[in-house]
Amino acid sequence: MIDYKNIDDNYKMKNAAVFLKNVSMTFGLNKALDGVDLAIMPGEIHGLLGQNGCGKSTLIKVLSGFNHPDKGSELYINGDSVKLPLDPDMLTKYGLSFVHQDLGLVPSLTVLENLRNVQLFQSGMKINWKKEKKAAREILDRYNIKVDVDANIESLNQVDKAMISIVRAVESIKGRADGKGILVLDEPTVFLTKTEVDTLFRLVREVAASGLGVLFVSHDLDEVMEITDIITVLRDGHNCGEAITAETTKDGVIEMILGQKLSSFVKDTEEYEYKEHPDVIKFNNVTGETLRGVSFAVNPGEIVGVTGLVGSGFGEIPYVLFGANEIKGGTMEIHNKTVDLSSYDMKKAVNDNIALIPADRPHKGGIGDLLVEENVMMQVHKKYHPWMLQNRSMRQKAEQLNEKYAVYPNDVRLNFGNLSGGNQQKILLAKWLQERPDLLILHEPTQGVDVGARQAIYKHIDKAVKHGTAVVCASSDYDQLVQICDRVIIFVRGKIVDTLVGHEITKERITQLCYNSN
Amino acid sequence: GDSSSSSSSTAGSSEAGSAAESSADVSELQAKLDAYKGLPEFDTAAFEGEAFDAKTAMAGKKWLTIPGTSSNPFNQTICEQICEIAGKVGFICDLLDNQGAAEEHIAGLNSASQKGYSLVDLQAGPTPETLGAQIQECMDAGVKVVTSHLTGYEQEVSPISANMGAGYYDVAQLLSDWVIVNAGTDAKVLVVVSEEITSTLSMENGIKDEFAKYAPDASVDFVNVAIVDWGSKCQSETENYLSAHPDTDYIISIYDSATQYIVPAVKSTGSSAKIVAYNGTPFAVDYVKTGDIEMLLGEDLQTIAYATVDFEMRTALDMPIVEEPTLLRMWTSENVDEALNADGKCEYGIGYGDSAKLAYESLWGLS
Amino acid sequence: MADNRSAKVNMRGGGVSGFIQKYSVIIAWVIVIAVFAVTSGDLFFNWNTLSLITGTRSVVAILALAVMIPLTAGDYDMSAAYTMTLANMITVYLSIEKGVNVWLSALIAIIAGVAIGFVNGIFVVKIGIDPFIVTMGVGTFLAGITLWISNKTLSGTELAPLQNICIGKIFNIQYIFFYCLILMLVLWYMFERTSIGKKILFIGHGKEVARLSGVKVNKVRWGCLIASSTLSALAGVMYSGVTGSAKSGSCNDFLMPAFAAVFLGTTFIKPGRFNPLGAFISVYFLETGIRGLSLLGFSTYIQNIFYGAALVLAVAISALIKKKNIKADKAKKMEALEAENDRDKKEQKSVKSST
Amino acid sequence: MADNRSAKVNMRGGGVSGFIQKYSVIIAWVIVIAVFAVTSGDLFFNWNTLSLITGTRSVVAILALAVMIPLTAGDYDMSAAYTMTLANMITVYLSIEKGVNVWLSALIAIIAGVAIGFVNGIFVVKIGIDPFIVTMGVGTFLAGITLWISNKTLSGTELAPLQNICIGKIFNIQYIFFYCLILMLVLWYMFERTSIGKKILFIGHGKEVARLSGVKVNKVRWGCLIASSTLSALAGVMYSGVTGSAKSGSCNDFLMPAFAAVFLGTTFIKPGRFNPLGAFISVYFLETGIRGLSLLGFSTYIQNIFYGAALVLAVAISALIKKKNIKADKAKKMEALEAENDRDKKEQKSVKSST
Ligand SMILES: Nc1ncnc2c1ncn2[C@@H]1O[C@H](COP(=O)(O)OP(=O)(O)OP(=O)(O)O)[C@@H](O)[C@H]1O
Ligand SMILES: Nc1ncnc2c1ncn2[C@@H]1O[C@H](COP(=O)(O)OP(=O)(O)OP(=O)(O)O)[C@@H](O)[C@H]1O
Ligand SMILES: [Mg+2]
Ligand SMILES: [Mg+2]
Repeated sequence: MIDYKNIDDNYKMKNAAVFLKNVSMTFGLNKALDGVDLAIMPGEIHGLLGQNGCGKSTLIKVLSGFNHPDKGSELYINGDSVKLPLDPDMLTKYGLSFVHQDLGLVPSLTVLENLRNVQLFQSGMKINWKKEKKAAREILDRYNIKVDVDANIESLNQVDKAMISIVRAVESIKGRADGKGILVLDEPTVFLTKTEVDTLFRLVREVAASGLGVLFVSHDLDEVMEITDIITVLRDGHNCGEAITAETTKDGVIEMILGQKLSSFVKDTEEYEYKEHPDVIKFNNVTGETLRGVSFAVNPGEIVGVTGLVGSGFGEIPYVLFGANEIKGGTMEIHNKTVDLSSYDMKKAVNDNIALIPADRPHKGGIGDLLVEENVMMQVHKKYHPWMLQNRSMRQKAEQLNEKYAVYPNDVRLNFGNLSGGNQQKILLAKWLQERPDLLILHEPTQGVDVGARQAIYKHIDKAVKHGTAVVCASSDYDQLVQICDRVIIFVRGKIVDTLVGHEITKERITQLCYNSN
Repeated sequence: GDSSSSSSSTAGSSEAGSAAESSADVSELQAKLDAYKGLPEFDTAAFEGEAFDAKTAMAGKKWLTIPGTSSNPFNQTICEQICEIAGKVGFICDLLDNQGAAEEHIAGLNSASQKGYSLVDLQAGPTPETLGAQIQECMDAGVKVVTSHLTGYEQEVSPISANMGAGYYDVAQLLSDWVIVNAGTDAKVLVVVSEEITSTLSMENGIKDEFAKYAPDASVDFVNVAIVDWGSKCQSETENYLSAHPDTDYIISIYDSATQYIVPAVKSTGSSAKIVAYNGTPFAVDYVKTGDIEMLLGEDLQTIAYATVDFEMRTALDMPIVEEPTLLRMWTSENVDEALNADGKCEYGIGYGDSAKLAYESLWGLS
Repeated sequence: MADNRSAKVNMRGGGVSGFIQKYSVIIAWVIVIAVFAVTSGDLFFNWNTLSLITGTRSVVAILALAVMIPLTAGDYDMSAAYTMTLANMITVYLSIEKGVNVWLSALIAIIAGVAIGFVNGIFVVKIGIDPFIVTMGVGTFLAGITLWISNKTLSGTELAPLQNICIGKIFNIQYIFFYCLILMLVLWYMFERTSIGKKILFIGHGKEVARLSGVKVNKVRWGCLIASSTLSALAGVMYSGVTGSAKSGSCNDFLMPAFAAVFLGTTFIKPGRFNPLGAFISVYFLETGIRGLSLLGFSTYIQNIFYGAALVLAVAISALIKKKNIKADKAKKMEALEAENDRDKKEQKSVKSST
Repeated sequence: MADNRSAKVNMRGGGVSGFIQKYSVIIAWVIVIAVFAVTSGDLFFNWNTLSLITGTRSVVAILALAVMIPLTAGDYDMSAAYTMTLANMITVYLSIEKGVNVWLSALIAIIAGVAIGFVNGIFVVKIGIDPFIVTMGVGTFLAGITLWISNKTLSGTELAPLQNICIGKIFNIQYIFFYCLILMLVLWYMFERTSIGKKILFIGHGKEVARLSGVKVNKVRWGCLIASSTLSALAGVMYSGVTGSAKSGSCNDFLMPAFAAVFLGTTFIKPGRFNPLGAFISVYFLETGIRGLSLLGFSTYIQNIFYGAALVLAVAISALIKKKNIKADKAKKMEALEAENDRDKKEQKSVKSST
C-alpha cells in the first residue's frame, strides 16, 4: 500500500508512473483545464471524478498527445520530464494505454485490425497475418468475447465493442518488459452489464497488482468506491479535492464533486396505481429485429421505464416507436387512431407530436459543428413561418431556453460539439420539450451525465410529465429507473417478462428479473 | 517560357524594304480577291502530275486514315470521303475514330503493320514528330505514313514518308488582302490564332508579310488561345481585346471554328469590328448568312479528299509527288446562297463545283 | 447550479481580424480593383470592363450556385458541367437542326436537367452509392450523349430570341448578370429564411440527427441533386444564349471554376459555411482578376496561375486568420477568467474550512 | 453471458453472391471479352488487341495508383493529372528545347512532383485546408505553369532513350505495362503487409482513432500526398516516353478515368476498400471495353457512354449485392433467435409443469 502521507511534488516527479503538473488547456474561449495536477503512482488505481465538462476527458487527451495544452503544462513519466504535446511515439515507449470515452475503434475496419492495431503499426515491413490472426483469436477466447475476427466493428453490439477496446488496452501493456506504464479508462463501464464490469474490475486489479498505474473515470460512484485506491476530483477545470477512497464516503465524494450537498430529485411519494387513461398510447404486437410481439401502454403523465440486458431488445424500443428502424410489424394507438409501425416514419412521428432523445448523442442527438441555437431550434421552424423564418425571434427563444435549462456556457452561438455531455443533453431536452410532446421517448437519457446535471434533467422531465406528457424511458441504469419511473417493463429475449409498478420498483427486483429469467 | 500571346507586332517595321508600296496596289488586291467570288476551277494545265491507271495499280491495297480528331467534323468528313473515293478506285480504306488524344493515334499506328495496312494517312493530326517512334516503326515495317492537310507548302515535317502541303500561306494573304481593301492601309486588326497547330505558323507569316507589303501602317495584334481552351477562354480573351481596343476594324479568325466564340464576343462588347475567317465550316457559313462574318474563305472538302488520295496513291506507288492545289471560294453575303442546300441549310461540299473531282477521276483513268 | 456562474461570454472573434475574415474576399476584391486601376488606368477602370466582368462568365455563377446546393447537403455533383454542356447542345440542336421553337428547346433542355438529377438521385439515395462516383460516372455518360447528338459546332439565327434576353444590356450590364443576381438572392433567401434551407444545412452537417428530427433526408438530398442538375441545365440554356452556339465539351471546363468559387465563398461572409453570396462574389472576384490581368496584356496562362493561387491563398489566409482569432480570444478569455478565479478560490477556501 | 449466447454469425456474404461480389469486375471483364470475341471474332481476339489494351493507357493505371494512396488516407488529390501534364512538359521541354540529358530531365520532372506534393501537404496538413480545394487550386495553378513553359506541341528525337524503355515490347506487350504491374504489386504489398499501409488505412477510416493510437496522422497524410504527386510525375515521364511529345493539357483528361478506376476497384477483390489490384484491373477492364467497341466500329461517343455506364452500374450492383447480403444475414440471425425462442418455450413449460 502506498503511503500517501509522504508524497510531495518532488516525490511525484521522480516516482510517479505519470505526473501531469499544472496542465492548462483552452478551447476557443473556454478554459477546460486550469493548472490541474494529477499523479498516478505505480500500482495504484486512481479515480478521476467530476461533473460533466469539468475536463476529465480533456486531461486524458492531453496525456495521449491528442490535445495540445497551453504553455506551462508539464508531464513527468517514470521520473523523465516529457515534452508536451506528447509525441505519439512516446505512448508505446512509456507504455501508455487508453480506453477512450468513445472507445477509439474504427467501425469500418475489422475486429482483427482494431484489436491488433498497435502491433500492426509496429511490425514494419512484414506483417504476418497468420500470426496476428492467431494472436487475436487467442485473446478473444481468453476473455470469452465471441466475435469473428474478420467481422467489421460496426456489426458488433456495444458490449463487444467496449470489451474489444478494453482488452486491446490491457493487452498492449500487460507483460511489458520494463513492468511500467499506465492504463487509462475513460468511462469504460457505461456500455457494460454487471458481468462485464466484474470482468473488467478483475483485469484492472491484475494490472495494478503487476505494478502498473490505472486511471479510472466514471460517473457511477458505486463503481468508483469499489475499485479505486484514491480519487481526484475536478471542478470546472480545477483540482478541487483528492481523497483516499477508503477514508471517504459516497456522500462525501458527491459533495466534493458538486461543491455542495446534493439536492436529489425526489418523486412524489404517494402510492402509484396504474389506471388506463382515456388518452392512453398503446403499442400492440411490436415485432422487430429482437422484439417478439410486444404490447404495452403509456398513460399521459406517466413515466414508463423499459429495461433488460443488452440484446434483450429494450434498446430497440425507442427507435421502433419513433419509426426510425425498419421492423416486421406492430401498431400504435395514439390520438384516437391506429398507425402501422412497420410503415411509420420519423416525419410522421414528429407530426404525431412524439419526441426521441437518442443515446448516441454526438451522432444522432445533436450536430456538433452547428451552433447551439441551430440545434435547439431545429424542430420548431413550423412555428416561425417556414417560408419566412424569423431569425431574430428564434434566437431570442433559443437564448431563453438556454437560460431556462441552465446551459453552460450560456452562449447560443457556440458550436454544440464544444459543450460537455450533460450540457448537450440539456439542449436536446430543450429542443424537444419546447414542442410539448405527447410522447417523449428517452434512450439512456443520463448516460455519461454527471450527478448534478442528472438531477436537473430529471426535473425537466418531471415538469413535462406534470403537463401531461407520456414518457417511455429505455435505460440500463437501474438507479435511474427506480428514481423516476412509475412503471418498469422488463425485457428478456425480445419479450416482456414482467412489469413493476410503483413501490415494487427496486434495484434488486429489476436485477433479479433481468438475470434470473434467463 | 517562350510564349507571348499578345505579341503586338506592327507589321512592316521589320521589313522596311517593301514599305514603299502605294495605294495603287490596293486595287490590285481587289482584283485578286474578285477571282475567288465564283465557282473555283481545277487548273488542269497547271497540274504537274502524270495520269495513271489507279484501279490496277491500287488493287489489293489497304489504307488507314486517321483524322486529327473525330470530334472535328471537318477532319472526320474529309476522312470519310477519302474512304469513299478509295472505294471508287477499288481498294480498302478504314477510318480510325478517335477523340484527338495522342495515345489514340499511337494505338492506331502501332496496330497498322500487324493489320496489314500499306499506308496510313494522318489527316490534320498532330505533327509527326510527336509520333516519331511509332511512325518510324511503321516505316521500318514497310508501311507508308503520310501527313496531309497539316502544313503550308513551304513547311517541312519529319519523320514521314511524305507530307502533303496546302496553301495556308496564300490563304492568310487573301484574308489580309480583304482587310486591307476594306479597312484601308491603317486598319486595326486582331488575329486569333492557336499556335500549337503546325499550320498556324504558315498563316501567321502570310498575314505578317502581306500587311508589311501593302499596309505597313496597319496595326496587327495576335491573340493566342489553344484549341483546348477555346471553350473557357476564347470568348473572354476576344472581349478583353475589343474592350481595350474599341477601334478594332477587323478580326481575322484563321480557323473559323473559333468564330463560335468570336461572334458572341463582338456582340457582347458591342464592337463594330468585322470578322473574316478561313475554312468554310457550315456553322461559319451560317454566320455569313446572318452577317456576323463578313467574309469567309471556304475550302472544298471534296477537293481536299481527292487531292489527298491522289497524293497518297502517288506516294504508295513510289511515283513522283506533286503539289496538290487548294481550291478556295470566297463567301460573302452576295454569294452565300449558293452554299446552301435545298432546305436552305449549310452543308459541307456545296458551292464548289465538281471540277476537281472530274479532273482527278480522268487522271486516274476512272472515267 | 455550479456551472452557470459565469455570465454570457462572447465567444465569436470580434475586432479587426474578425472583420477581415468576414469580408476577406471583398477586401481582396477592392485591392485587386485598385491595383488594376492604378497600373492600367483608364484601360481597366471604365464601364466597359464592368460590362465584361459581369458578362459572359456569369454562366459560371449559375453553375457555382447549382453545385452549392448539394454541397450544402454534403453531396458532390461532379456531373453539373456535363449537364450544362448537354443542355447547351439540346437547346441549340433542337432549335437549329430540328426546327423546334427555341423556347420549347430550352424547356426540353431544362427537363433533361431535371431527369438527370432524378437519375443521380436514384443511385445516390435509393441505392446508396457515394455521390462523387455516381455523378462522375453519369457525367462521363452525358459527355457521350452530347457527342452522340452532334459532333459539330452548331449555330444559327433561330437562337436570336434567346440571345436577346441573355446578352441584351441595361446600364451597360448584360441581362444575364441580373438573372444570376436574382438566382443568388433566391438561394440566399432559401438558405437563410426557409425551413427547407435549414433542413439542407442540417443534413449536410449531420445526416443521422436530421433523420431523427423528422427530416426526410433522402428526399431532400434527392431534391438537392435535382436542383443542381436543373440549374446546371439552366446554365447551359443561358450559355446557348450567350454564345449562340453549341459544341460537344463546350462547358466541361467550367466545373473547376464553379467549385473553386463555391469553396472560396466559404471563407467569408459566413466563414466555414457554403453560402450563395460568398460563391457569387467569388465568381466575380476571380473574373475581375482574370480580366484585369488580360487587359494588362498578360498571356492566358496567367489566368490559370491567378485562379489557382487566389483560391489556395484565400482559403489558407482565412484558415490562418481563424487560428489567430482563436488565439486572441484565448488571451481575452483568460483575463476575464482570472478575475473570476480569484473569486472562486475564496469560495473554495471557505468550503474547505467548513469540511 | 446472455448477449453472447448466439453463435458466431458470419457477417460477410459467403456463398454465391459473396463470390460474385468478390470477383464482380473480373467476371464482367470475362463476359466483355467473350462478347467481343464472339461478335467481332479475329478482329478482337488476337495478340495485337492485347498489345493495344496493355499499351498506351497504362499511364492511366499509374495515375490511378497515385491518386489511390491519398484516397486511402481520406484525401482527394485533384492535382494529380495536372502534375502529370507538367512532368510531361518538363521532361520534354528540358530535353528538347534546353538540351538537357533526357534522364536528367525526367529526374527533374519527378523532383518537381515531389515538390508539388510537399506544397499540397503544407496547405492540407500545416494550415489544415480541405485537400479537395487545395489540390484543385494547385492543379489550376500548375496548368498555368505548364502553359507558361510552352504553348506549343514539343517533340524530338532527344527522347528516344526514354521511348525505348517505355514502348519497347516483350511478348508483344509494351514494357510500360510491366512497370505498372510492378508498381501495383509494390503498393499491394505496402497496403497488405506493412505497418505504414495499415496506418494509412486507419487514417482513412478514422483520423481521430489513428491519432489516439499513436499514428502521426499529419506526417502520414503529407507523405501520401507526396507519394501521389511523385507517382503522377512518374506517369507524366512515362507519358513522355509513350508519346514522345508534350503539349499543355495533354494529360488533364486522365483524372476522371483514374478516379473511376480507383472507385470501381473498391467494388471487388476487397469490397468497400481502396485496393491497388482492384484499381489496376479496373483500368484494363475499362480499356478492354473501349478498345473492343472501337474495333466493332462504334463511334467515339460510345466510349464515354460505356465508361460512365460501366462505372455507375458496377458500383450500383456491388452496393445492391451488399445490401442483399446484409438482409440475408439478418434473416439468418432472426431464424437463429426463433429457434432459440422455441427451445425457451419448451423449457419454460417444463419449468412450469415442474413447479
Ligand atoms: N474540441 C473541443 N473544442 C472546444 N471545447 C471543448 C472541446 N473538447 C472539450 N471541450 C470543452 O472542454 C470542457 C471539458 O470537456 P471534457 O470532455 O473534458 O469533460 P468531461 O469532464 O470529460 O465531461 P464528461 O463527463 O461529460 O465526459 C467542456 O466544457 C467542453 O465543452
Ligand atoms: N403541455 C406540455 N407538454 C409537455 N411539456 C410541457 C407542456 N407544458 C410545459 N411543458 C414543459 O414544461 C416546461 C415549462 O413550461 P412553461 O414554459 O409552460 O412553464 P413556465 O411557466 O415557464 O415554468 P413554471 O411554470 O415551471 O414556472 C417547458 O419547457 C416544457 O418542457
Ligand atoms: Mg469525458
Ligand atoms: Mg461522459
